[in-house]
Amino acid sequence: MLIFALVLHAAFAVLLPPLVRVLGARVFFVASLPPALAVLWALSQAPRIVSGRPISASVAWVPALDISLDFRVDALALAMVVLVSGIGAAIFCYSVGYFHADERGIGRLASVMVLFSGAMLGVVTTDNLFALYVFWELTSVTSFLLIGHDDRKEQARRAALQALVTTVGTGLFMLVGFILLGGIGGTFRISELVADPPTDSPWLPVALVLILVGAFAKSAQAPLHFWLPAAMVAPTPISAYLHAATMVKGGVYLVARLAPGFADVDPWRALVLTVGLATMLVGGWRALRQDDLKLLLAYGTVSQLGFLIVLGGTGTQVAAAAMIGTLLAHGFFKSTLFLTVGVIDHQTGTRSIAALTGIGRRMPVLAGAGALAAASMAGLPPLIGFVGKEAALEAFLPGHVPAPSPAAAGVMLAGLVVGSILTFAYSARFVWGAFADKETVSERRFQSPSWAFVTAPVLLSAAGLLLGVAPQAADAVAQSYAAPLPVGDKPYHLALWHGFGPTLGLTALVIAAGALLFAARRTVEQAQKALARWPEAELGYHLFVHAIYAAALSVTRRLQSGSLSVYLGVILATMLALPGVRLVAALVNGDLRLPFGSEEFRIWDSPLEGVVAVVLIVATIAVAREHRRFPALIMLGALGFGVAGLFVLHGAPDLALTLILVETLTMIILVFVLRRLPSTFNVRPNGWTKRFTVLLCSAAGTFIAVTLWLMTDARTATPISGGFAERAEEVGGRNLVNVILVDFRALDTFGEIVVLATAAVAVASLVLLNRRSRVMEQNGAETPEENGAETEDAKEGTAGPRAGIGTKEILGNDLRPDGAHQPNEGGE
Amino acid sequence: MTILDYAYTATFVMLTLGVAFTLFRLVRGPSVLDRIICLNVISVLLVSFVAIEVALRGDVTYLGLMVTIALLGFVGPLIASRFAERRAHDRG
Amino acid sequence: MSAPGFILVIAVAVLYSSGFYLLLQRSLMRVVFGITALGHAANISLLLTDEAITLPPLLTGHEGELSDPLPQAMTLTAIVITFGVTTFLLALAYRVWLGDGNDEVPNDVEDRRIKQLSEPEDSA
Amino acid sequence: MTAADWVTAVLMPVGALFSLIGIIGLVRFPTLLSRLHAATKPDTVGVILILAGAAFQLPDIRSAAPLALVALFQFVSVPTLGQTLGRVAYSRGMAAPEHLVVDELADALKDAEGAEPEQPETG
Amino acid sequence: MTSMIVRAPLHWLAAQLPTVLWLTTMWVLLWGDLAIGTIIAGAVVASLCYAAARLPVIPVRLRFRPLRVLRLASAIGLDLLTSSVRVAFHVLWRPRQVRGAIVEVPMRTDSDFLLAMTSSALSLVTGSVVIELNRSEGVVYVHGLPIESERAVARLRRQARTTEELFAHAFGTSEDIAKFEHEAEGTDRKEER
Amino acid sequence: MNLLLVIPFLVPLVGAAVTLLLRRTPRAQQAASVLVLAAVVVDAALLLAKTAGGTVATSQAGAWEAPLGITIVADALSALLVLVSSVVLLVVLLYAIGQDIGGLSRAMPQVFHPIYLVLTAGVCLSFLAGDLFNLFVGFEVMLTASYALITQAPTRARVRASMIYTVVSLTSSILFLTGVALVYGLTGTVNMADIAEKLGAAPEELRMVLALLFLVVFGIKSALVPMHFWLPDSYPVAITRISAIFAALLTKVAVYAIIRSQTLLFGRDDISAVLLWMAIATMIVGILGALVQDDINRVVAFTLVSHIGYMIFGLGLNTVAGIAGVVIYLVHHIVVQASLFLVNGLIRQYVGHTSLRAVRGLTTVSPALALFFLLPAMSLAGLPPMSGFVAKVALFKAGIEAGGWLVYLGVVAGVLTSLLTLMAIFRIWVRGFWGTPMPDMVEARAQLRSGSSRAGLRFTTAMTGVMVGVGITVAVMAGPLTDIAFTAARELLDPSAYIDAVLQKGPS
Ligand code: NA
Ligand code: NA
Repeated sequence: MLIFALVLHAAFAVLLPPLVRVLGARVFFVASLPPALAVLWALSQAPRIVSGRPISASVAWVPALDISLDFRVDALALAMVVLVSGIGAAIFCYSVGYFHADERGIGRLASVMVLFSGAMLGVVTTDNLFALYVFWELTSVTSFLLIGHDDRKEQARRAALQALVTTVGTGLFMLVGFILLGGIGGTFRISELVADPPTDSPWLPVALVLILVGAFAKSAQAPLHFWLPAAMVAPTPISAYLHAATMVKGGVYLVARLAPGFADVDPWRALVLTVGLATMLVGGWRALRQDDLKLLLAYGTVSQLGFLIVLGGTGTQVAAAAMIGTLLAHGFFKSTLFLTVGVIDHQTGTRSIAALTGIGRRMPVLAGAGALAAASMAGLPPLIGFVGKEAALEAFLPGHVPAPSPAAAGVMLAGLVVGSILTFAYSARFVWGAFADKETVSERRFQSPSWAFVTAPVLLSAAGLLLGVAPQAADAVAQSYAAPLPVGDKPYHLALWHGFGPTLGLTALVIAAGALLFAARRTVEQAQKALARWPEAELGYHLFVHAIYAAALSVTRRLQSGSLSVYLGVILATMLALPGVRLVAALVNGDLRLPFGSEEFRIWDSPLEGVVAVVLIVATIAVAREHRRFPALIMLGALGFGVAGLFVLHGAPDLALTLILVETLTMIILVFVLRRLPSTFNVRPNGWTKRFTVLLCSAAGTFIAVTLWLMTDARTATPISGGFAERAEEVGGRNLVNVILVDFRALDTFGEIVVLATAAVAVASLVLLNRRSRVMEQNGAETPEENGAETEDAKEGTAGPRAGIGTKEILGNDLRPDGAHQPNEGGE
Repeated sequence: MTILDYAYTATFVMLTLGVAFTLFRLVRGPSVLDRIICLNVISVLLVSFVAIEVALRGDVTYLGLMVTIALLGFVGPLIASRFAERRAHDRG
Repeated sequence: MSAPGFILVIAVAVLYSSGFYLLLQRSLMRVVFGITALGHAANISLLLTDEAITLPPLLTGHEGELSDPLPQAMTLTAIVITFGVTTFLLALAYRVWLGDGNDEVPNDVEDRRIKQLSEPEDSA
Repeated sequence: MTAADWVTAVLMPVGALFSLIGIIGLVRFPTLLSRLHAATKPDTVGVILILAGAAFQLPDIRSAAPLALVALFQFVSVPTLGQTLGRVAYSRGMAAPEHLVVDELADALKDAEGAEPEQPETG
Repeated sequence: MTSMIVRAPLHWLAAQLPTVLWLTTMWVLLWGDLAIGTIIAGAVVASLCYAAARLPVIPVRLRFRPLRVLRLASAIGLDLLTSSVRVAFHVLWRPRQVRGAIVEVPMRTDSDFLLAMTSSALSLVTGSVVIELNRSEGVVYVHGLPIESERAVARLRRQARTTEELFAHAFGTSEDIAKFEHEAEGTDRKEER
Repeated sequence: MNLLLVIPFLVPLVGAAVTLLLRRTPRAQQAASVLVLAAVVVDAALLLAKTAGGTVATSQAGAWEAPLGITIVADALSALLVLVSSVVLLVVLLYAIGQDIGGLSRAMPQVFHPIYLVLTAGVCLSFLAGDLFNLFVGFEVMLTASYALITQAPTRARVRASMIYTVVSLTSSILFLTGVALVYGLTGTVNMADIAEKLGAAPEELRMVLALLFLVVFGIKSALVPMHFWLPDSYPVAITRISAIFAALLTKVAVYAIIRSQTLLFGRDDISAVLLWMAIATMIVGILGALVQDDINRVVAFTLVSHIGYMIFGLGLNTVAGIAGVVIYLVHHIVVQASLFLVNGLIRQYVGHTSLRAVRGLTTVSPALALFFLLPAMSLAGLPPMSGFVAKVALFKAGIEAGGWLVYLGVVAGVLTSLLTLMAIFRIWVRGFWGTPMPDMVEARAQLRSGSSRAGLRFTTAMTGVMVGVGITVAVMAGPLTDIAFTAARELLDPSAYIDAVLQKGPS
């Protein structure tokens, strides 16, 4: 069923775009079906899951690499499914009202959103590290596409890429961490790893840190949080769904998923608690000064995510329960708030606190829902937010918990209280900013939203209330999830009322201080402005990207010279550096010995060899030194005769014969080409470059010759050709070379003929056929598609690729002030 | 060593000297025409060398080769000289 | 006894060196010369894997040691292949001449453009 | 030493000597045209003598046929090449008048130029 | 030239057929076997060489007189030998002072074939190289070496004409000879005068 | 004679002759080409079915037993590569036919078809050669065809590019031939199995020199840093069908040759460190190059260089898992490079060129185009669930299993490269596919829609889709693919079965 739900998401993603023509924006109703189905199914299975019998399913994909789509829905997964699919379904319905029917790319949007929904469902239900990564990165990519939905805005493109690079980049760390973890754990099933963590491996901390980096970035933990506020350029339903309710919870989920097994492994807890707390405080502080409601919520989300990371990563029962409560709470209230802002924005055209007034009066239902959600965020009873926060404070009460040291717990508790105060303050600020009547602001004209548009926020905020009033449902999930964790003094349950105790006192403190902070909002704002602005985290990203591009440019412009001779020189140098150095080293070490002085050493086997060698040497050097084409050609001919002589000498008349034939043909062709070219080569001046070239080439040539000498000297086995003589008798041939060519190695000969024929066709098409097209051109029979090189050559850089669409027009003058050439101009 | 062997050696030595002188002219030039002549001479020398080989071995294997060298050994220089002629023409 | 005489080792070294040197020149014609020289060098290398003074590999009943026919067969194939490819290169030189009026291998245009950049085009 | 051996022993060194002297001429003669003479004529004689010498070492007369063919080629190639090279050398002004007793071609060309502005047809 | 091949290969081939055939025969002769492959390869090579060398088109129209040919051959052989010796002598003896001459030799035959043969032979013998052949006027310009005096010039001219005569008698058709002898009379008379 | 083994190169060669004869009847010519390639695909599938389990199929050409005659060998690796290559060749051929139908290309079909089939034969022969010299011949057949192809529709830029390409390839060929001479000098044989046996007796140092020399020889063709410079200067300039095939196959043939030579012939891990260093350099230098390019084709070409580094990295691990990773990566990369170059070709068709400075808003111009770019782009960046992800995981996993500081450095380089690939390839997306399309582009698109080339355009787009579909199929079939890859890797690391099969030592 789960797999069916996933497949259904994918299928709908394909189906939706064509449906847009028929349904318009109502296509989102259709889109809500798969998540709705998923959440209904999950809820129907809830009793069984909560009772400790998770649902499993599996699809093999790449078993040899342990990549397999294993699914396992336990309590934590159940909570996440409810969030992901439940909120998803609601937001899809909301989108029907939010998007206009003529919105650009609405089909694509719906499709990608459903894909995201499916991917997120996969993230939270899979039990295989690789499968988790698969779905994880699918959410990154879909998020990228959704942030960049309004791709004509520079800001949107930039934010999308930034989010993608950050999350996928850190995701790579996570992937390596996964591979390490699975490698040392001997399995890639998460449940097995958590149940039996490979704690004795020295690599475990490394793996965990890598994984946490990925999780932190996904959940926008400081200092990697910068991408999330920037991502708010996306349409509000997307912000609400991905960047508040679900995707950003991925990191939290992963931390919570692994905490039961790994929370006690250093440096897990230290890392999670520090980063989480810092994020909570930074986010809360920044939220206090935002004017854009959406940004206010975004920073609030950052803060809340820090809070959740702290809770999920601590690895105690109480913290775990608190995490479940807060997770659900945040999902519901934050999506509500975003949707509320969406409605306000949609109707009034602004999200600026400074421009809004009277909204509460004009849209009371919406305001009610928003206020309720904000209350939950602020941690007021009887909402689920309150339940969660109570549990969170309880989790760090000194002495109550076994895991963090008492001192650390004290610090954490203080931090959480401060964070909660900030949260209360910005929650209040939100309600005031969105709904209050402000005298200084003039009221705007706008229409009331349709009921369908408001339904989703109302329902979602109601869910928060419902869960708060009846926390048993959440508690059941929490207990089921927390069961394997170390127990404190006494079992803890999510509930509205735990009696008078330190936590209630702290809550009171939070409310009081928060209210004070809200009341003093002017002062706070001024204080924030007055404080020296600390470096924005985003700056780090920009520096990173700039460094990459700068490095890329400086490396590439130095290496990629564009000069063929340099390329070939480097190739020769590489040959010297690899086998060359190896050979020299072996010679120096005495592992190899040149045949000097051995019995094998001979100047020549026949004085004739000396004659031939001298011819070869003199002719070759002459060719190389000659800078006039024609004399060089003659020397080359002499060289050919020299080689032929060597062939004769070495008992290879057939070779000599063929060579002379080929040489003659080459000379004929050369002459034909040569007669068109200038009589001398452009010779580079003598200088260190030339000297270096000579040195390099001599070294390369010497290397090969010496290697040949050594190889032939070291031959151990007799050549296989002994067999040919006997076999040749069978075939009836007397010339062994011929027999080999036409019989033993006929395939080579065949290949040789193919090469020759192909070269002939190539030459013909290069020389003859194009000549014809030149004639055509002269006759004025010019069609842009068929004409050959000549017209195009003339127009290089501006040549129109086809059908009258000139590159010039496309590129425009301003884009190419220098008239730079297109390397591949001319299309096909 | 028989007289014949001495004859071969003498022939060989003289031809080798010939090769040396030809190479000298080939490299020195000065004109391309000199080089073309040298190219032809080299091919003729090659024929001569092969002829010694044939005589030494009393073997008919190389005869075909000799004909080829004689034929093609002059085609190359001929083409080159035709080309030189054309060049001269173009310039003049 | 299959290692060649020293003078031929030197000849091979010179052939390869000069071939490489020609290859590194800008004129395509010299590159062709280089390829030809290198082709000779490689063919000689193949042939030098066998004893020097031997009879042609013919089953004529003559006394004496026959040459190893396999390197010869391979050389023969290689000669023809090198010829075909060289011819193509010459045709290419002809084309270059048609376009540029010379036979030089110019530097890549796009590389040149990038070389002249002082700042990366996309630095966020 | 058979009679054939004796013939070979005489012909070959003599041929080689011709060749060598011709080649020395190639080095020593001052003008291109004279070098052309030196390189072609004695060389031809030399190679033919050598070929003849080789022919006497062959098992039968039939197998000497290709040697005759080689000689024939030599007869064809030397004039053809000589003529072309001579013409080129002359037209390039490499005939070196100081080494010529008379140059009737130059006279003819001068006459032709004077009479009608048309060059004698070449080839 | 190539363009000609491309434009009308068949026509071109037909025109050159005899020469190509001759070259092919040579090829087959040198390979020593009459296999189809050899013949085809020979034809290809011959055509290529022919095309490349741009040999003149020779309309073959001749006779063959064995005795005369023999005489011609021996005469040429002897000439070749003596001229070689002379050149060889000068190679060794003060080569820097050797002088030559370019001599105009009016030819009497109007057969292109005989003209070509003669000029070829002239290049071989008598220390001469034909450097210019004016076919329309039937004049060849011969470079002779060594030439010290006007007398040597005359000798060279005479020798050239003798060679022409030998060729005409060996290979010329009867008309050729007839025409030749007719013209020869005239020239002789001229010389006598 | 095992017919299955010779069909992949014989049938295309026959096809080449036939298509040359049919050059005046385009339809028949196209049909013949398609038929030939389809036959090769079917044959390759059968061959793979036969060898996937670890059987080594051999065929002695001309029935001469192994060291004397030429042996054609297919093990799992060869068969797999023949199959993937032929599929890619077929799809690209169809794309090309679509272009020709629509008059969208200046290529000369009458020459293109025969030479394309020769290229096919060369590629297949290279994969199947069991003889070093025959491998050389296979390479030459392939390369000569590639020289002919890269000059199709020869603009000045293309002639310039083909000069670089041809000369570099020739250099590599000459060195290859030299290598053959050296090997024969040392061992007196050219049969690869035989060489493998006889090299065992050779001095260690000489073996190493040979191994390194062959690394250089094939390294040139597979564009290993620092021998890669020629590739980005030449491939992107060719017409689409050609650059697609070159990028997809030719470098991979060279990588195959590196794998085969370094495992079967020279073996053992002495050379691992060199391979790993080269792999690291290749990955980083290649991808840095990709980041600064302006032309989409050049970006993709630089990523090609970079990702060859991944394959060499896997080979450098010298473990079964590592080499299996290489095999998976090979298959993945063949398909994905072909897809990307075809998409670039579509872009060129739609809007006339592929310069990022002048292409905007392609998603608006053609959503299908955008989808066809996005999927292989994801795959190239190693994003799941595409094949690139599986390949990357296989390599990283093998690396982490193998251990050692250099290997870890390689993994780090791999991770960095992966990220930079993402940046490079999504830079194309953000700059070229997003944004407001330029008016000319919209106009061009509209003209195409109404123009006569419409059918051809649709067909090429569809074929690009098919290629993307092949990529997805690779991802879906990653399970069986990986199994084959592991079989191949085991065979490569323990070549005794290969040697026995070729030299007919035992029951094969
Ligand atoms: Na030998
Ligand atoms: Na390549």
